[in-house]
Amino acid sequence: MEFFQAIFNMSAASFAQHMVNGISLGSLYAMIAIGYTMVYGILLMINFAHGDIVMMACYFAFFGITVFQIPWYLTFVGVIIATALLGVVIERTAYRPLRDAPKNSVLISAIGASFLLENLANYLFSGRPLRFPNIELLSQNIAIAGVQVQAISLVIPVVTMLCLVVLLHIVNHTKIGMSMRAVSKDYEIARVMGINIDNVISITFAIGSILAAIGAIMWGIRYPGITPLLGVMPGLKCFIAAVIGGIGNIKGAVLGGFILGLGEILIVAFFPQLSGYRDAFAFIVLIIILFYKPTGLLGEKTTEKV
Amino acid sequence: GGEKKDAAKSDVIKIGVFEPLTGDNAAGGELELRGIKLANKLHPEVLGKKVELVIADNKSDKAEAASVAARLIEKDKVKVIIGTYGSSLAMAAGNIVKENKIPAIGTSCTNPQVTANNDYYFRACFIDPFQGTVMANYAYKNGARKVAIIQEVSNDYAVGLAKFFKEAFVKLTGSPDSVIEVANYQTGDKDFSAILTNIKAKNPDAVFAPGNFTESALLIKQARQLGLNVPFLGGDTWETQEFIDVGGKDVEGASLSTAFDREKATTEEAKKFLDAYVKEYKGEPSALTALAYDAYLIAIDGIKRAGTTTDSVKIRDAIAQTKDLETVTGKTTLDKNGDAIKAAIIKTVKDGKFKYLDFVDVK
Amino acid sequence: MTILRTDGITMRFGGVVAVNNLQIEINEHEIVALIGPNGAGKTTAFNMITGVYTPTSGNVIYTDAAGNDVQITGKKPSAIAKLGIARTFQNIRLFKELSVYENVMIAKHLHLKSDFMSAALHLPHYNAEQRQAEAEVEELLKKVNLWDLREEKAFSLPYGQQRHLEIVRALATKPKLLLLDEPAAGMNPKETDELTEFISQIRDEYNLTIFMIEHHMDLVMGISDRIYVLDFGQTIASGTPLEIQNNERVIAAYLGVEEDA
Amino acid sequence: MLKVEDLVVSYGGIEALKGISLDVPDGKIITLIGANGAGKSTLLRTIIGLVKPESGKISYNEKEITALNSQKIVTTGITLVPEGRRVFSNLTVLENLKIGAYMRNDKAEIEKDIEWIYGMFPRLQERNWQLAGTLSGGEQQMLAVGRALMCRPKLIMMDEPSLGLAPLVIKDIFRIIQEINAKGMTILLIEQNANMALKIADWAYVLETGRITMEGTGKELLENPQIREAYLGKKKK
Amino acid sequence: MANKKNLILTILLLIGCFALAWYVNFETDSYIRRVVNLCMVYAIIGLSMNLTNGFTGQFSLGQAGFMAIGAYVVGIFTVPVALRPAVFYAAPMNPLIADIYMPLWLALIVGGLLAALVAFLIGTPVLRLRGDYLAVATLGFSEIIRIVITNAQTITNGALGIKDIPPLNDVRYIFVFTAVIFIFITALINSSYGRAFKAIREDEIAAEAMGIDLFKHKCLAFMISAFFAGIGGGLYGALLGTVDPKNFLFTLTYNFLLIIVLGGMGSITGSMIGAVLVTAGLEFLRVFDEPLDLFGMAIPLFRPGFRMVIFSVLLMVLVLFWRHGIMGTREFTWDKFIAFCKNPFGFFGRKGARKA
Ligand SMILES: Nc1ncnc2c1ncn2[C@@H]1O[C@H](COP(=O)(O)OP(=O)(O)OP(=O)(O)O)[C@@H](O)[C@H]1O
Ligand SMILES: Nc1ncnc2c1ncn2[C@@H]1O[C@H](COP(=O)(O)OP(=O)(O)OP(=O)(O)O)[C@@H](O)[C@H]1O
Ligand SMILES: [Mg+2]
Ligand SMILES: [Mg+2]
Repeated sequence: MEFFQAIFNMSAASFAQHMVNGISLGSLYAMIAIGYTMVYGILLMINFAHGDIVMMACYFAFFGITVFQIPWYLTFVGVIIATALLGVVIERTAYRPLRDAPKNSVLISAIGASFLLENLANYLFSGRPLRFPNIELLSQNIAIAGVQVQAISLVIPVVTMLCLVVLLHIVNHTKIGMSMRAVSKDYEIARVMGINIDNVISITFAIGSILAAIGAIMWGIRYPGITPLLGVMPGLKCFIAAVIGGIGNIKGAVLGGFILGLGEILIVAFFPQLSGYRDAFAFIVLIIILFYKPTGLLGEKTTEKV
Repeated sequence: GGEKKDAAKSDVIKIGVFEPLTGDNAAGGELELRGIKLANKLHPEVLGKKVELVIADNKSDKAEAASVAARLIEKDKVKVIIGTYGSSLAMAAGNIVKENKIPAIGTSCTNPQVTANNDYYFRACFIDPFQGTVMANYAYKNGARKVAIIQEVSNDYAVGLAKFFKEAFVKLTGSPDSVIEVANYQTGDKDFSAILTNIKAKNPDAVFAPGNFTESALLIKQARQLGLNVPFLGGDTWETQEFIDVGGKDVEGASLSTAFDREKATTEEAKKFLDAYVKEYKGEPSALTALAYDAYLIAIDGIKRAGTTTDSVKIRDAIAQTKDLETVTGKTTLDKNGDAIKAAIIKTVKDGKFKYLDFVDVK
Repeated sequence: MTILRTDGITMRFGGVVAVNNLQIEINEHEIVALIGPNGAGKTTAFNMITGVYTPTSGNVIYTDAAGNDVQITGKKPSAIAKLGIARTFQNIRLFKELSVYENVMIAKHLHLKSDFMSAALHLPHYNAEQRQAEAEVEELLKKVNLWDLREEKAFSLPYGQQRHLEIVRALATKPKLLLLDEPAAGMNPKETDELTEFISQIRDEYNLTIFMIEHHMDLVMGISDRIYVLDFGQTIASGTPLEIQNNERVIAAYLGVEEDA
Repeated sequence: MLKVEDLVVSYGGIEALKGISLDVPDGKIITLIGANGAGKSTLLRTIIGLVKPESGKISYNEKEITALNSQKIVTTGITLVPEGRRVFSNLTVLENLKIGAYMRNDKAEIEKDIEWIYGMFPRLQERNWQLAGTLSGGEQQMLAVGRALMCRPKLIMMDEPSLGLAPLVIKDIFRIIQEINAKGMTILLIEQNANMALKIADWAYVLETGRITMEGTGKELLENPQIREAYLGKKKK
Repeated sequence: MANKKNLILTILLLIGCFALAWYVNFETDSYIRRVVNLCMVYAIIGLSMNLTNGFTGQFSLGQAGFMAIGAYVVGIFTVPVALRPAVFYAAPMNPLIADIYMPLWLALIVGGLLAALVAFLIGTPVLRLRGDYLAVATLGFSEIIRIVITNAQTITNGALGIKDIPPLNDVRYIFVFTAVIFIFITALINSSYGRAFKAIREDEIAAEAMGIDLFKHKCLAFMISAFFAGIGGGLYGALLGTVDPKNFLFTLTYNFLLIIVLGGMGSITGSMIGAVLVTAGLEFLRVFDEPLDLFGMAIPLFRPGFRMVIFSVLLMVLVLFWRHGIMGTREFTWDKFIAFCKNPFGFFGRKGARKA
């Protein structure tokens, strides 16, 4: 009942505003969720450090623009490259040596990498928040029919969709994509096919980290505070988004991101008194979805053939 | 207690500094550490003994806080502890200082529970209820009749302030509807667009939004972006450079209550403090730094009046008697709970600086 | 007397009909084989009987120890195991990291009468049950010459012994009906012969009924009382080994023509 | 063309191969038989570089390949049909074949080879777009063989290709082995189905607990009473 | 025979430990007591987590939530009634519970039972999930528990937290809990149920075919785990003397994951070792946070935060070189210990070879 009341009481402008907010947040979640899913899809491993890679990318951007005064577009290119390298380095040092080890040790190594990035950032840059560089072009406000939109909010969904299309093409229709999928199932035999699995995995991490970097840049412009723990909550949320969609599935990650982003906004919009439970919403959606689809919305059914 | 064998002949007195230097609260911890170090520099001796600071990081984590407090007392043999930013961390140390009979002086832990039922915890700052009431009065005085509250529901500080703000404001207006909405968010949230859109639709005169400075700055930014152009009010946590850095021009006009301002810094001690601060760190000191400085002064004063550097119980008793001590934030007197009786200062952000606005004395 | 009957069971996976209206009847103390080309639906039939899959339609009826007919369609695998149906798997499914001994001891869990607390606290009546189980496991392991290897982890055994261990583990649940899914896969003819011997031996000793899937015709023809042949999920023939060997349809679909003798 | 000398392999202290030497001459079918756990699969895995030997030497066309990684070894023209099929279950049949040709860049030739495979296994052509994971066991085995052939190996090693297959399909597999051998491919075959394997083998080795205990032409071994006793079982008919 | 000898040795060891606990309690300072207590509390929670994750093979990350339940039961009911108005200063306590007081031991057990009950309720939707999906779902539930606690102001005092929990810094008290839980879990694991749990870990389908009811056993393991996590959480709360929702963030669970993986998943003694290593190790590393003067030169590297950097690096190095954890799935046994004493080198040589 309350729900309908809430809808009727809401003005069209407010509703439109909520939708815009939700789509913008949803596509940000989607963007970072894809990174999780990419890595999971290939290595069947939750890259706990992904959120922290996002955080590092924000610091890179800060140093590029604010400290070294490099023009923002150049900095962004640099950030993407540096983050990709960071991802590859993490893979080489923390995950590669454990390729034949039990899944749990890889998990701990991932948590360790995540701790390390956070602690290192804390140690090097201190816990005090920095401001993500202001880019007037992207952070300016545009009013469309009473709805206030930040320019970046218009850019985010477009970039996310673009990344989705490009990635789907890479994974499904290119040789490297095919080898990624092969490596994910059986890297021993993939090796026997002549695939250099180290390269394939590095490329996967590089792509995942590039997505993290793009996500970080958009995140930073939209929510411009940088702290060493910046990546923790988005990391968790986006990971959940990936799981909702079916972890390992790229389209699923995007779907999950949107469900989560829109849902979080709309629940507060329609049930303002529940705003304290907003974070619980993500988990409740997650659990409901997993209850009906134990491998997420688009995840492949893993009924083992007995 | 460790009053048995050692320490007696030593020519130093150790004071523990117990602050979050890493983790969520690191920023606050660092600002306070500045104040304590500065105070130590200006007042390096008491009763002819050198004061040695033992700095310990409580990592913004309760379990760590408890261990590290115990470590300060047992391993480092400190006689007084100063700290901390973050009330829950102070509470975690509460039992330990009580058990070991070592007095502790809180810097900016404003939750009333910190000193309640604990004879060994004192503090240099005012408490949440006072601050909430001050801001309600301020809002009312400036013509606000309909306000919205946005609180960081997982932050004890914000919840305390919001609660007392609401009570006071309703009393002032005489109408329970004068607080049109109490919205919540969690620490670490970055997106506030939904609650702000809701609040905008209800047209408040002002928004009271106590919380961490990062979250608050983002909140205000997003409010402006959504066209919610009413005054934002907050508490002393906002008074950091980072609040302005992150919030930029959007936080212009935001006002807050705090314990210290240059303009009201009339004591001798305050002048010394300001000079030293500018020399050491440049820029404007925040209230956190000033309060931490004061906490050190309270400790030193207590030791002096107790006339001992070894008997921590005597030191405690002396601290409890602190009266009209000249500190940076005015004359400090501790009440029977061990809380400082202090006036509040209201400031606003103007041209990227915190500017003095008003002064609210204790009734 | 029949011990197991399937009443037109059908299994669909999306569009694929893996098993179609299968009608099987097994009598007590028989050895019955299920053969057919790859992908015919044999394993799927086993999975329906043991509760791993719930049939899309049809019923499975089992005659329990007391002689009552019980519908076991769609029951949990664990409930079916408790009724006295045990199985092995096409791809060996031992508890790899556990010792040989533990593998078999686990099978004794379903007969445990003590409740959780008395087991956890090792109360006397639990200990008595435990000792009884230990004695039985010892006997079984000695029978297959695995007693000396009881401390080894299951995965470190050679393949043939793993197969034996899996059978013994199933036996330890004290089944009345034992389902074997390709017990001789990966064995050479010599080992297959030994297995044949072993199967008929345990049938007699434990008064079992055996239902098995196998592609080794020597084994199948050697010990089966009756054979069902499946193709595309449907029975294309059933009868004694001799009848099956000479059945044209079976030869065309499955056996092929024997080139040499 | 392939020469293995004194190969010792151990899994964490337990020796699976205790000094194996064998020769695989060009254009022949060589068969390895042996009981379960004798170390047959280990030998093939070591040759292809999935397992590193403790000592010993493997050379291919006079060049040592012992220390190379699998990916390098494969480029020299050796390939493996692994034990238990191991097709890429999340790839389609066609993609599985394409990935077999991963190291090749001659598009037109690849197309031709796919046709060739489909000619050999018409069943696969029917399932062109099906995900390999949903194929039946026999179909997966065909796919595994097809995939290996796609890299145009000079030496193809097969590990129990008939495991779990229906009698009819086993015959197909053996026919195809002979066919590709006739085309000039060298074959190193592991089989439990010793009867059939020895029948088509030019030369055969018997492996027992990590050692080669006997060798000879397929025919010789087939008639050897010891072998009959140990591996072939008593013939029923 | 051998059994009897081992039993006697074990009993002797326990008595020895108790004597040690006594000694620590009276002859050492409160800092050491605190660290020892924390080790034991972490060991309890590590053990509880190992039961689901290590022994039953269900990757669950809900420990922080169960701890929160236990800690809050202790927090709500052991604070002396007279002190409660001061604690619930912002919003008065719900009158239904405002006058209920429990002694600590009772609150611990109630907390454990409540956690187990919640585990039971959560188990139905969650335990059908596998692997990482289960992990995320349990983590989600633990966050939901925390968020509910944050919002239930009149019961939990919300973000303001509860303080004035009567302090517990008695090593013997916690030792008794630890020992009893340790013995119970050891006995459980060595019973038929323990084997059933391990069977589920190894292969669910085969376990079911052996007549093991998956849901019932998983749920049982999950509930026992929650029960002990609840008790551990309660002790944790009592040890700190104060609780607030931020204590129980999902990242807290990672600490215990760390403990059990370092110690060895599926090893009881491993969890104990892991707990000591992580807790005491972190304390030991504290020197890296303190300024270090070497030959009169201040080493700039040593400042707050450096300890955690070192800790993370050590952590990764440990898993890189000790991928099955310190104990793997093995346990400490007297026989192995004696063998080790007799021939330390041979002992390691053999085991090292096994592991690779
Ligand atoms: N879980 C499943 N999901 C989808 N298809 C399945 C599943 N299980 C079996 N199938 C399909 O059902 C058919 C029958 O499979 P089944 O495993 O019963 O064959 P089988 O007779 O045991 O063959 P084989 O002799 O090769 O083991 C096959 O086409 C298989 O792909
Ligand atoms: N990954 C491994 N770890 C430890 N031991 C292994 C491993 N793989 C094989 N072994 C052991 O090495 C020995 C040889 O195994 P291998 O698989 O090479 O035998 P095989 O002759 O191929 O047997 P099968 O006929 O069963 O395939 C066996 O004793 C086996 O238990
Ligand atoms: Mg089958
Ligand atoms: Mg093999």
